[in-house]
Amino acid sequence: MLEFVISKYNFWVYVILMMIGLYAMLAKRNLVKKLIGMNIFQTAIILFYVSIGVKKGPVQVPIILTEHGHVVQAIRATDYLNPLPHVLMLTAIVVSIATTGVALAVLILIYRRYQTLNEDEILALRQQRRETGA
Amino acid sequence: MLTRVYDNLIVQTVCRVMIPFIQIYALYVIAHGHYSPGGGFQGGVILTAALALIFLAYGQEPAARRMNRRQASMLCAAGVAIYAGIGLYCLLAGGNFLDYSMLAPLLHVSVPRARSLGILGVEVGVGLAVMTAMYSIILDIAGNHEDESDSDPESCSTPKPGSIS
Amino acid sequence: MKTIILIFVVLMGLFLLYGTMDMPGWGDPNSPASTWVSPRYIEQALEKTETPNLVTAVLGDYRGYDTMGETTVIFTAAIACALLLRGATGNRRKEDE
Amino acid sequence: MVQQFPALIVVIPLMAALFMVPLGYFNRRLCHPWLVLILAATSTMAVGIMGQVILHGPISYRMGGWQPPWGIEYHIDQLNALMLILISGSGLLGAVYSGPSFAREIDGRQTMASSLYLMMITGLSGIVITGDLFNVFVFLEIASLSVYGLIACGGGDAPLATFRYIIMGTIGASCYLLGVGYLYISTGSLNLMDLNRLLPELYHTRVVLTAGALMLVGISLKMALFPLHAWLPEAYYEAPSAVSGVAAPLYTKVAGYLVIRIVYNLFDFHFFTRIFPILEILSWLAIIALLVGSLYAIAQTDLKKMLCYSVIAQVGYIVLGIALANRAGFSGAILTIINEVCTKSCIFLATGAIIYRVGDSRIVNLGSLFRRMPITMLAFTVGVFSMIGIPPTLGFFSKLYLIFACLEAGRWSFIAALLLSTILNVVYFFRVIRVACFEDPRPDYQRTEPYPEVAVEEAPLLMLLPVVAAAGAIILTGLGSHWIFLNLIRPIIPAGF
Amino acid sequence: MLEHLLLQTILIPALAAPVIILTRRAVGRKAAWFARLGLSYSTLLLLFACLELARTGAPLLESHAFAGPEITFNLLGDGLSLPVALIINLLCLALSFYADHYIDHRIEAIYGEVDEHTAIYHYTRFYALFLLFPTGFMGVCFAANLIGIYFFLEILPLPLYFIMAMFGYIDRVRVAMICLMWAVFGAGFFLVGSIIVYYASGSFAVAGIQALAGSPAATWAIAMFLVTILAKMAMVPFQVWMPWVHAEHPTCIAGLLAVYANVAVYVMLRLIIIPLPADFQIFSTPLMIIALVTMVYGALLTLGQTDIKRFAACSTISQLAYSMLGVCSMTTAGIEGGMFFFLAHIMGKTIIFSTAGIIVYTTGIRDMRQLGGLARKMPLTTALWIIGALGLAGFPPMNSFPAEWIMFTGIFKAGLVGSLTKLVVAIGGAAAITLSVVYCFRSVKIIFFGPLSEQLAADSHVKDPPLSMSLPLLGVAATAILLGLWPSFILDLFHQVVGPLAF
Repeated sequence: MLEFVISKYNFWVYVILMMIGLYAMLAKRNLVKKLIGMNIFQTAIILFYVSIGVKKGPVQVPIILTEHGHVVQAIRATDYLNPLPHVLMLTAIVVSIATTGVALAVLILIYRRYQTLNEDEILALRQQRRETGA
Repeated sequence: MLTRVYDNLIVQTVCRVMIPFIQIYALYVIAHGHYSPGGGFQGGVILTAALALIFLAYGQEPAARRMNRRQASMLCAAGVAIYAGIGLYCLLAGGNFLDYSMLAPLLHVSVPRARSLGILGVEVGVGLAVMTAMYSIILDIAGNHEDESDSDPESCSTPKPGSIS
Repeated sequence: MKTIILIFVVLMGLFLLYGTMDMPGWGDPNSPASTWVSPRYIEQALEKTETPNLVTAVLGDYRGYDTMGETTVIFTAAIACALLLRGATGNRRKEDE
Repeated sequence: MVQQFPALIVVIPLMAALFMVPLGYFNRRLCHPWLVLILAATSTMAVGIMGQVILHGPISYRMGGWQPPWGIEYHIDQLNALMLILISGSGLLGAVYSGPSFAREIDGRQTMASSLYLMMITGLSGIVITGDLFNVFVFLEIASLSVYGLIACGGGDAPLATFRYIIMGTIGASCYLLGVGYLYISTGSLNLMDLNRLLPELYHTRVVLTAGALMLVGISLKMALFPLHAWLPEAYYEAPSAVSGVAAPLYTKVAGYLVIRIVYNLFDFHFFTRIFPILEILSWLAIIALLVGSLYAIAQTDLKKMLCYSVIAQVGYIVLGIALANRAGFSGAILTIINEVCTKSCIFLATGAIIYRVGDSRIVNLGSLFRRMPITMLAFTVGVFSMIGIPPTLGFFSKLYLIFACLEAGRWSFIAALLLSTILNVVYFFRVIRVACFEDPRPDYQRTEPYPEVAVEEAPLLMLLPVVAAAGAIILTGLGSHWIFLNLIRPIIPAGF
Repeated sequence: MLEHLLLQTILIPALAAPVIILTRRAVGRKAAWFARLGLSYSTLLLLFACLELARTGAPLLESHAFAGPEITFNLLGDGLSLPVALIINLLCLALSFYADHYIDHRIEAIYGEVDEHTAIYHYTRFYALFLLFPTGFMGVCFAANLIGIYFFLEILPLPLYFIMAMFGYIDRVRVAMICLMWAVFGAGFFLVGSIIVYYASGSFAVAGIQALAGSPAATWAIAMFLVTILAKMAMVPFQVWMPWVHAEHPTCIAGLLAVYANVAVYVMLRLIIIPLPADFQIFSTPLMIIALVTMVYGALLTLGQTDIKRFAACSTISQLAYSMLGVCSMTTAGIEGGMFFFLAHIMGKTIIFSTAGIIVYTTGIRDMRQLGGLARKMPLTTALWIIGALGLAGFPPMNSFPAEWIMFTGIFKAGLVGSLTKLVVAIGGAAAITLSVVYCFRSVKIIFFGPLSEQLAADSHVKDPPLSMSLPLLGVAATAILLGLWPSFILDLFHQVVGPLAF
């Protein structure tokens, strides 16, 4: 068990981080906190992916060493980190930012309409408006 | 409604000094993405940071004078269009979509070099798109929507009071 | 309610960890992720694209289509924000209900 | 040129969306014709792709000329081509419709809305055409972001509904992404065909099991399958008519398509029936969904909200077909997808036309609409018949296949549930028809909306045409259901049934 | 002209309906003539086909592709379906004339004084919907594919629903919904039954049902079909909807409603008894008991009615059970008699109901107790009602007399060679006829004889209706009498199909 924890602690970290985010998304009543939870949640996934790319040992970052356009040493796959997860995560980061941006815009609209960002207050307000409106 | 007064001399001066360096660095990050960590996205975000600094230090209007929302949207579209346009050119030249080797006859270079240049081209597109998109989002979210002198008079009717600033 | 959510979240976490039990250890150079698709990128990308930064090569060329999608995503976000916040006080439905 | 259609069908709407921004700043009136033009072109290309697939078999298209699994590959078979036709066809109807709808509901912001509309079509087409799991995620996000924006601009309580949608949608997409990550770490590949080849050796590992569950849960969230459905009704209810008229038919069905791909093409379905029997659970959830959705729909007093709950019920049909895992079930699921797209387009667009004229969609206010909007209501009735499953509409044939599937699987109780849900459908739809047909308009009804006073008469031509076209499609697909089965479904039925 | 004869009879009414809607602006009220002409034409076609069949004995077979090889649109016109279709079409034709005045009266009663444009709108709407009835009935008669029959059975409730909800009486919309729900309920079971057949035999063709013989699937399929048939026929556990529906609908479709319910007997014969006689044996006795119970129940219910429309409605319940009893007796004579009684009943019911409609139309009164002595003021109406009542009670020279005679011959035969229960049922059934005799003549006495109330005597509107209302009914009555005198025309045709079966 201990070995399992130690050899794979990257997974433990990402799971814990992800659950913090998920909890915030589901349990918090403030919409901004939910949004922050969403960011943590997405960050956890990014962490997970990036940790896939790691190789232990004498390994380079995935930039091939060149001098004046010539390769310094023979390229071996085991010498460099796996570039693919990084590529994927660059995309995922952008997606996360874009989502956050749209969510913030929506939050502004919500604030304009209800003058609050607390979900309970919003629901109460909406109920009240519905009763008076109908 | 809070009105902020943008008169902090120290901040403004530091920004004025910093911004050119930030922008140069951003261009470096984009252009040198082939050889070191970096690329269009990272460089584009740094460019946005420069614009955001202007926004923070001088306020919305001076920032919008440099680039307003309308220009930002159009440039953003242009950035994506550069990317997709390169892809489409490859398609029209007879290859598959985004097959940069089709650029080789156009540029008179070898196929691997054409691919490298193709990557550079799309990175520039990404950088432009990311910079303007982030800047546009910042203007929309953080702007107070009252000095909309730059925007389309048709599409922007009177702003609503009570928005956050 | 919060307790239920907490229990749910913990269960979800345990489920995810359960899935990781069969995964290769952290940094294992012989994991499938490091031995199937990616070696080809490392070995051939420089020759094929003249780009030493493999991340850029894969990002811009091998998976260039994903990156175009990424750029599109941020454009979409910008347009969505513009749609929502620019002149958002026009003719709105049910505004004063 | 024809062999480039797979790339163009995604890129053309994308480029058009980019061009929409300067075009709209130049003259906003040009946006609508441009939108229609582009979607007409896309529809033509979709039909072209379908023709090619039928004539020459599946198409493989390599992005950037890279060989899979290193590059991104399109692998297009009949199902992809079918989904493309549905998306671009429904998108075209919505585009024609969006002219008056946007002018009424979000006047002054047509430029951005039209641009986002094209982005939505881009995203959806991208999801259904690609053969790369991560690429699916990217396009899923394009489609989601654009629909978030389009829904939130509906005004009223739309932003709150959108925010919930964003939270749920992000959890769903992230679960999917995590599932893809689990698959990647255990195989090293992201290509669907490649994974299908690699995975069978790993079926007994815990990581693949978790990955399958995560992907299904993520897509179920996007699909609004029963316990995860809460976000959907409000979001589609608050959206502008043209948006709900396209999003409601398409989004849940594209998610249904993804479930089909995951269950049958990514994994072998035996994995889900023998090693990890999640299909059993899914089938029960589907049954609950179709009953609960119908019951909720009966409880509604607002037509548009009722339709939203009926979307949830219909998701149940699709999932049921998939989960029964036999020939008839597979065919039934695909037929239900086709039927749902046609029917929900027809009904939602007709409802939008009603709101456009009446200013309201509460059922009590729809009195004597058959008299005042005869063509719209006729098309609406055709849609209702298809929902209920009266031949010769496609709804009947899709239900028939589902019942065959239940028989083949020996699930008599499911047949009972299907018939019960049909009766519930009759109950809630005929309530609308009854009011529209036999009741007079309420004399004390006051327009509370900020709309200008308009006469309640037939909808404008641009709104009427799509509604009628969708109704025609329902009948045509119904009459051609056997052709669809022979040419589109039979070639892709997975081996092993 | 004679190619695709059966298809023509289905399509002509279906096509005439949109023509009416499209031309109503141009020709106004005359658009209804499209319906009448179309129905006349198809009636002539069917009459021709019947005569031809009687001469040659060769059934008509038409195959049309529909949705692939499984779900076809094959049509079969044999000795069973053609006469049934002929009589139904004749009734539709008669009612299309009868409805002319009546529907105007309903429009005025429901929608008040309306301008000509609105009146035409309602008027043509009625005729367009009305034409769905012949379409559906012809389809049910001729379809040789289970899905085809299902389709037409599903079509039938629609005009019923809409016409009832638009032109019916007080509680019309709610009652229309009840009717629709029962129809959907039945249709669901029918679909399940069809699917069982498909599952067991690999085809939806009616001819393929035989393949099920002897298997447990046959029993299940029969059970499913029977639920539909019992619900449609308002047999005892499912009878609740019938009095409601019959009481509230406009009387110009009353005869068709009786057909709608009674055509289930035909479906039962076609789908269950002919292909699966052995498997049906176990259902025979219980069904006969149910039929007897329904007969007695319906007759007693009728005796208790005071509402003139409910009177006719409740008698329908009782009369439907007769044909059920005959067909379930599983003897050649019983089946032929039962089917012939079906035809006799729908004709008699059309006459009675339409006459009731005339009475309501002229007097505006539905309560029989307030009527009386009308014979003096409305002699023709009285004659029509008496003819109808004779028909219901099974007196010569009406066609129900030979029908009951033959039918009970068959039923008694079944009772004598079969179990004691069947014999008891047969005796009970014969005894129950007396009940119908009683309620028929009671109604004649109450409505048309006795003292005339002052109010009615003073009302100048109370007189025989215009000829366009009574002539079609007289035509139906004449046909009924003709068939009563010459039953072999139809019975011979039936015998072509039923005779060769070994019972």
